[in-house]
Amino acid sequence: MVRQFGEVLLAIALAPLFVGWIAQCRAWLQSRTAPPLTQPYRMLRKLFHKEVALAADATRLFRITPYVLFGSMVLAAAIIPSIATDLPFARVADAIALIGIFATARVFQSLAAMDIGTAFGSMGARREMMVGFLAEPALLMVLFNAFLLSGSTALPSLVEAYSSGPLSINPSLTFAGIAFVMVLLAENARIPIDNPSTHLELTMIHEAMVLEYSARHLALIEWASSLKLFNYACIGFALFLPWGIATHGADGGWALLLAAAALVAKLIVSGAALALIESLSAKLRIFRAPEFLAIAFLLAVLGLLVHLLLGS
Amino acid sequence: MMMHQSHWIVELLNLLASILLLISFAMLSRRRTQRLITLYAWQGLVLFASTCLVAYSSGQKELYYSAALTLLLKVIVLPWVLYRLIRDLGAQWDNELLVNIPTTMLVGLALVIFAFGLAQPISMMANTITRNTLGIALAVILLSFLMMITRRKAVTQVIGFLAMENGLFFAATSATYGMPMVIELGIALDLLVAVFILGIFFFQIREQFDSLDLHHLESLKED
Amino acid sequence: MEIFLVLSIPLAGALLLAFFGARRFVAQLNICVSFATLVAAAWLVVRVAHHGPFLAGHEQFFVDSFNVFLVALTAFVGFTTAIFSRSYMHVEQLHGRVGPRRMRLYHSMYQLFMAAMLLALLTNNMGLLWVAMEAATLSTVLLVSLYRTRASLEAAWKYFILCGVGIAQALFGTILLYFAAEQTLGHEGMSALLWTHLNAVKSQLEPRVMGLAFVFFLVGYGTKAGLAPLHNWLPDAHGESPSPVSAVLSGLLLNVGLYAVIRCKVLVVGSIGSSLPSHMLMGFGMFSILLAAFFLWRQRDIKRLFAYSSIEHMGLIAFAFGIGGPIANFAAMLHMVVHSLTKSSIFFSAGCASQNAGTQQMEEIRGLADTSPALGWSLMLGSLAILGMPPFGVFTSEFLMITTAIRLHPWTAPLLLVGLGVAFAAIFSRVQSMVFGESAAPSPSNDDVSHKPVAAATPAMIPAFLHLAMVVMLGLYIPPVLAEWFRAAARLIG
Amino acid sequence: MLAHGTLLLQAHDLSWTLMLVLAWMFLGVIGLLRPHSLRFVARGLFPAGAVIALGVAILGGVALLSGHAPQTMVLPLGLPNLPFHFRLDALSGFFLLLIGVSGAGISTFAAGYFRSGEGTAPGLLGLHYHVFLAGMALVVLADDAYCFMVAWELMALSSYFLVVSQHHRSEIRQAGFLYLLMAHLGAMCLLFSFGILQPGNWQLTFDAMRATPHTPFWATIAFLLALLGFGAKAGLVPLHIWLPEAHPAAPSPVSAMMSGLMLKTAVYGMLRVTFDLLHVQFWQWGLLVLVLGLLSALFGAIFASVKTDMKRLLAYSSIENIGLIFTGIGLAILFEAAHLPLFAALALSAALLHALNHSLFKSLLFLATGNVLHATKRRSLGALGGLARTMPWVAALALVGTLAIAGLPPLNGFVSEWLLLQSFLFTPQLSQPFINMLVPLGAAVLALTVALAAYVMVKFYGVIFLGQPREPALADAHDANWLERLGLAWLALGCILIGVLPQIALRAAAAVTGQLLGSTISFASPWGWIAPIAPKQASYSGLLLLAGTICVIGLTYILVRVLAHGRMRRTVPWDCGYPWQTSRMQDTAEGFGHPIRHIFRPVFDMERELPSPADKAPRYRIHVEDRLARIVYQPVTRAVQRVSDAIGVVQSGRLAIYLLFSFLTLLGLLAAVL
Repeated sequence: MVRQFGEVLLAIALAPLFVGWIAQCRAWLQSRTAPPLTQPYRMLRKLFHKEVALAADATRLFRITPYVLFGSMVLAAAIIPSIATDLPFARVADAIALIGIFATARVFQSLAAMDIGTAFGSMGARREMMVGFLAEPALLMVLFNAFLLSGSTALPSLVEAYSSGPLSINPSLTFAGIAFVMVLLAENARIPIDNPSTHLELTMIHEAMVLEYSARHLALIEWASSLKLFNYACIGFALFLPWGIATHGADGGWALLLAAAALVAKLIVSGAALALIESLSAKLRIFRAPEFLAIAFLLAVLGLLVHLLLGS
Repeated sequence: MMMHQSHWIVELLNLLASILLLISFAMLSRRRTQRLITLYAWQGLVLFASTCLVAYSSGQKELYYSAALTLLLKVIVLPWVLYRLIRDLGAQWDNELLVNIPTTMLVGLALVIFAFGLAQPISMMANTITRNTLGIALAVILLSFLMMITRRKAVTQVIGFLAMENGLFFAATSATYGMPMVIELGIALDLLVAVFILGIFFFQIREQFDSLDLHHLESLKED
Repeated sequence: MEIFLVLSIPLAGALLLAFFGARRFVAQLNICVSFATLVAAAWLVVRVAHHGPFLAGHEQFFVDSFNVFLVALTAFVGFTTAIFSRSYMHVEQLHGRVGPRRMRLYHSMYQLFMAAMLLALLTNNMGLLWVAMEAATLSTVLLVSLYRTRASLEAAWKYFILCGVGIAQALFGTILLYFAAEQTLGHEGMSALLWTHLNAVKSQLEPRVMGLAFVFFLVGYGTKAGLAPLHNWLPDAHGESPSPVSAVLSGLLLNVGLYAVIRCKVLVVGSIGSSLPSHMLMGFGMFSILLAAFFLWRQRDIKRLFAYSSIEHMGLIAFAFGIGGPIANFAAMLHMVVHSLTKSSIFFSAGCASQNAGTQQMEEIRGLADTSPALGWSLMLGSLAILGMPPFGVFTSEFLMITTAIRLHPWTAPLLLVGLGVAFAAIFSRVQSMVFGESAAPSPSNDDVSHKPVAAATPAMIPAFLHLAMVVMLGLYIPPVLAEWFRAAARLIG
Repeated sequence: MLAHGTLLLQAHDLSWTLMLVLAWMFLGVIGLLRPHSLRFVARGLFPAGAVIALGVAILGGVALLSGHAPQTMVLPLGLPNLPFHFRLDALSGFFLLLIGVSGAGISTFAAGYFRSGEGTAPGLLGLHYHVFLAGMALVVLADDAYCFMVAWELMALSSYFLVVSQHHRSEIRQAGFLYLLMAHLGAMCLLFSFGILQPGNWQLTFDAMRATPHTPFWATIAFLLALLGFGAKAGLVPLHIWLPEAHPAAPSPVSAMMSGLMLKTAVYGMLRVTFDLLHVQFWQWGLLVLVLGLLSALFGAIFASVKTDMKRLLAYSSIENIGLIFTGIGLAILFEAAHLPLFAALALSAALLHALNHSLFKSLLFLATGNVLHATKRRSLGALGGLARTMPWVAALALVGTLAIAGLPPLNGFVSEWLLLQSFLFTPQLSQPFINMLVPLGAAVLALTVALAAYVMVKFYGVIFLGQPREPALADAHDANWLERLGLAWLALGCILIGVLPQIALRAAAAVTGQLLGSTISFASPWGWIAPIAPKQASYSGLLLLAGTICVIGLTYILVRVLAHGRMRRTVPWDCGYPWQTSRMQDTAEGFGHPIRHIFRPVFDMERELPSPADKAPRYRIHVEDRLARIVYQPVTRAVQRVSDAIGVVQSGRLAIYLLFSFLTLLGLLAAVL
């Protein structure tokens, strides 16, 4: 239980920091003066103190959505074994169910975006759903790879299977890893699919959806999206770099500290890597997105076939 | 038991049969309706003769009755009725055929061969003295069928129909010394009624279409 | 005794109606005669049900499980059709399409036709069978041409010539049969043509002759039964004759023709032993089904439509008889019954519909469900029944036929599927657009009718619904005695 | 036979069920007493029908969970040698449950739904409606081919009359005709199939078929024919052509019954023939069914996402869901053929559960569209919008259905799709290597379909209920009346209940898999875990998920309110600096279709007219048809037309020709016997 709550709180706390770190790396890479690491926290604080300006005919759905988003992301964080595998809540949903939770969040966000009935809200919702239904199969294929290797879709068992086994670079996993990164970029509204820092209406997806939100609602949504990124990162760690996560049995206090340290290290590295990718690639036209995700899907399937052929 | 004395009878019967066949071919080739009726009457006469011959040779008494019936109906009554009809309807002429005469003849020839081939094995097992004529009877039937197909006027089709009936009658006498009397009577009655109805028909058709040409009777079709 | 009643009542009725044909009560008289026939037939049925098959009149007549239900059916449909024709022909008279003298002809010929069919069914003598069939033809020729219009005359003429020629072939078949019989039964007068005697010795009959005879029988009586390609008279005759006549033609006459064919088939199969006759029947049946199906697709005239459907169903029955065996024969006989009930009821409603609309063109018949619901629903239900929809009895027989066919002759399955499917599409699309949809605006062709009196649909439809009710009954429950007859007949036919 | 003896001893459940079915028919018939009185029929008979439906559901449930031996019964009806056989076993019990549960909701709704002056008289409508219900129940109960076919066609016929209840519109007549035609052709295929399965000589009971062994060839033929027949009823691609026409044409409760219940009878028949009547399964069958199912699923999803008529959209989504169910069946056959009964049970339970779920949420959504239709008289999504404000009840209940059909946890749609994916994961256990290669792709297609379904449903719900009303007339739309609300709420409750406590439904499914495959998945655990194979491999608990979500959300809400504040003011939405926005500038259904049309272009036949820039009142119209129907069906009709044109010459009207026919026939036959 303690482990469980610790992990959740850690996730909630670290998520904005992770985003901030990525922003900082990007700034460095683009040789700008970086905002301080704590910038996201300040923004959240500011938003929480503002007064909500709610569109005249917003329905309940519109007001519930931020909480649903935040809640589902926290739940996901509770399920993903980021520092320890022996989580009581992790059994509630395996990786596939995790995708379901993300999908719920997406659907709610899109519905809320359509609620007010502005031109951009509904456009953003449509684009978000499109990216979603293209990204999901690819993600599932990635999970298939993992399943073939470990014989389980429950993330803790996955992690244990890997970390117990001998350290080996598996060809299928490399394919799957690249595919996963592409999906991650698409799902979290990063370049090349979407640009989190733009407000140019014709290109934006995520921003178009949250256009009507303000103050605490917006804060929750922002926090939720950073949590989403964090969660994806943790899924990636669990699938591809599970080392350091305190496995069942071997999870005393030291092991947890070690795991936390490992997590932070991984986050730092992966954040830098993400920033690198983002600054090296350019934003795609919205109708290039399908091709981008199709490539991700193909890579995952290739990994699958490689595994079945090599019969590793 | 009658073989020793029936030799010439068989000769004669075969002769009559071949005359019958000849008449059918003649009918097939004739154009004028009046001629057709005359030929039909002749056919009836030949039929009467052959029936009497069979009756005499086989000693079947009731065959005489059916012979008399034949004489009455097919030689006297029907031809007379038909004459009257075509005279009243002014339909003596029938100079259009669907198929030209030589072809018809050739087809007829083929039919005759077919009929003989068909009847050959059967007539072998017959125990009548007239068995060889079964093939001819069949040929007569098929020929009159052919005639019905190739003619365009209602009257000629009817004559073909009657000729076919002659063929049937001949078959009956030649194969089996004639059907039982009741059946004969029934057949004759039906024939009479048929011709009666035909008469009614002709007049109705005439008053509707003021012609007996069959191409008026081609409006009920699919297209 | 009963047999003579069954035969003599309609005959006497024919004479009676021929004399008093012009009176006012003539239609009622017609109904009474038909009813008396029905009663006599019922008596006959009861006796057979109790004492089993029997011969009568110096063995000239006989009743067995194969013809008894057809006799009952013929008498029944004759009776209901008489009821229907009362109101229908009444309206025709009011429309001035037929005068009293024609009505006299109509009624006496109607009874004569009944007598002829009953004789054909009941006689034991193949020669008399032929005579009766010919008589049935002659009597119906005048019924078909009752309206004396060009079309009806043409139809009657074609009917007369085609069936006359066909029947002539049947006569030759009879002669050959007699010829073959003489070889075994000897020349003692009539008995050589008695079906029962022939059936007793059929195995000794000369196969070659019997084979030939069957061909002539098939062509001859098959023409009456409307098997393609001998069917060409049928749509014209059904289309142009008064609706009651169409009803009895396709409901009864076709059955009788097929009955004759099957009687001969029994003898021939027994004699030659080969399955050639069965295959001929199957071939004719399948060909009729397919041809009729594709003809149905192109129909515009309501009565011709259902005439072709009759061809299709005769094909089905012939096909089933061809398959043979206890189940298929059972199915075929059941189909004879349900088809004649359903089809006659359809012709009742179709007749009323075209009478009210003043035309037989289906485009001009619209929205019957709104204008006269009884008519519309009887037409709709009748069509669904004839298309083989449960719970109507037609489905029952088709169910047995199809399940048996694919077991014994799988290659027929696709053909059946095509035939029945196309027929369904063709008939149902037409019927649906006639029954449902907006009711037609009075078009120039039928506004002159609109002020003319039309039959009050409901009383005229009572026979139709009666038939449909019986068909539903047969679909859900077959009375044991009927089933027993079917089984016995199936054994007889083999 | 045996059934006679046991009739009184153990068959009381079955006889009760049959009595309830009879009561349905009786209700329909007494509706004819006062055919034009809406109050009598709607307020009187339909609620009674709902109660009967509940009874049927209960009896079905009893038959499922009281796992004693199948009950059989024989009624002295039907054919002399083949009386009506009935049988109530786990399989039929499951589908009785399905019919009963959804039927109860639909009947309750229908009691409030029907208005007078809509097409057929209420009494007649009630007759067809209840005969339809009874027919479906009888299909499930029938135990011999004849009884089955009678019930099957009764079902088709009554539903046809319901479809054409507004028969004055010609397109509805067209739809009805197409529907009945396809139903009839399918039924004939079934007849052929039964004809093959029977041992012959009146032995047409299912028992006899079970007892008969078949050669692989004939077994395959029978299976394919059954697949054709049931596929035509279920709307499997490419036999789906009638479905998107017929379902929208019917009144909404009827659409709900057809989509929610009738399609499931096809699933039932498929299972009955494949797993009960046929002994052997071949993996090729499984592959075929799997491929067809995936095709239908993807096809339905794609078309649902481009359709702009709300009922048509739902009809296509029915094709999609049927595709999912058949996918499950296909997997089950594959596993069964490979002798992996446990995995087969998993796939089959997924299929069964999805059948149940679909019957719930699809009925719910169709009924909701009925409300929208009555309230606005509009069916095109382009004319709707913002109804959540005027019809809060319908909007709230429809949201449940929307989330459920989109396959989102913790609702029921997710559970079955999750199970389906799980069963896909085990295909590597199969022996055929190339299936191992193929099936993951199938899983991907499945995932794509599910995601597309979410897309479709966001479009459906968002365009109808959210945003601004696209037409001023929508402002005075009225909400559902209490009966309608009750019906909707009942179905929504079902969606939630199965989603949160799936093991209830899974226990029912387990009884079926136990009967058909002799093996069941493990699901029993107090906290509502489902771990079909082993907890270490995969597990899911809707209950805990819901609890967790509620806790977290509640906690967050409280914290936000405590730490921050609740201040809020209402303003006009931000217009992006463009003050002239109208409600017509919202994204439309066509707009939602656009990316799909862009991605899946080859599937469609599109014609669109783009407005000219100078146009004062520009209108953008696009018409999308499925290419498949054209490719498959047009040649057939054209061929029939051509043949029937060609054979006209046979009836040339010339007597000579006719005589020639009979002459040639005569000669031909003579030559044959010569």
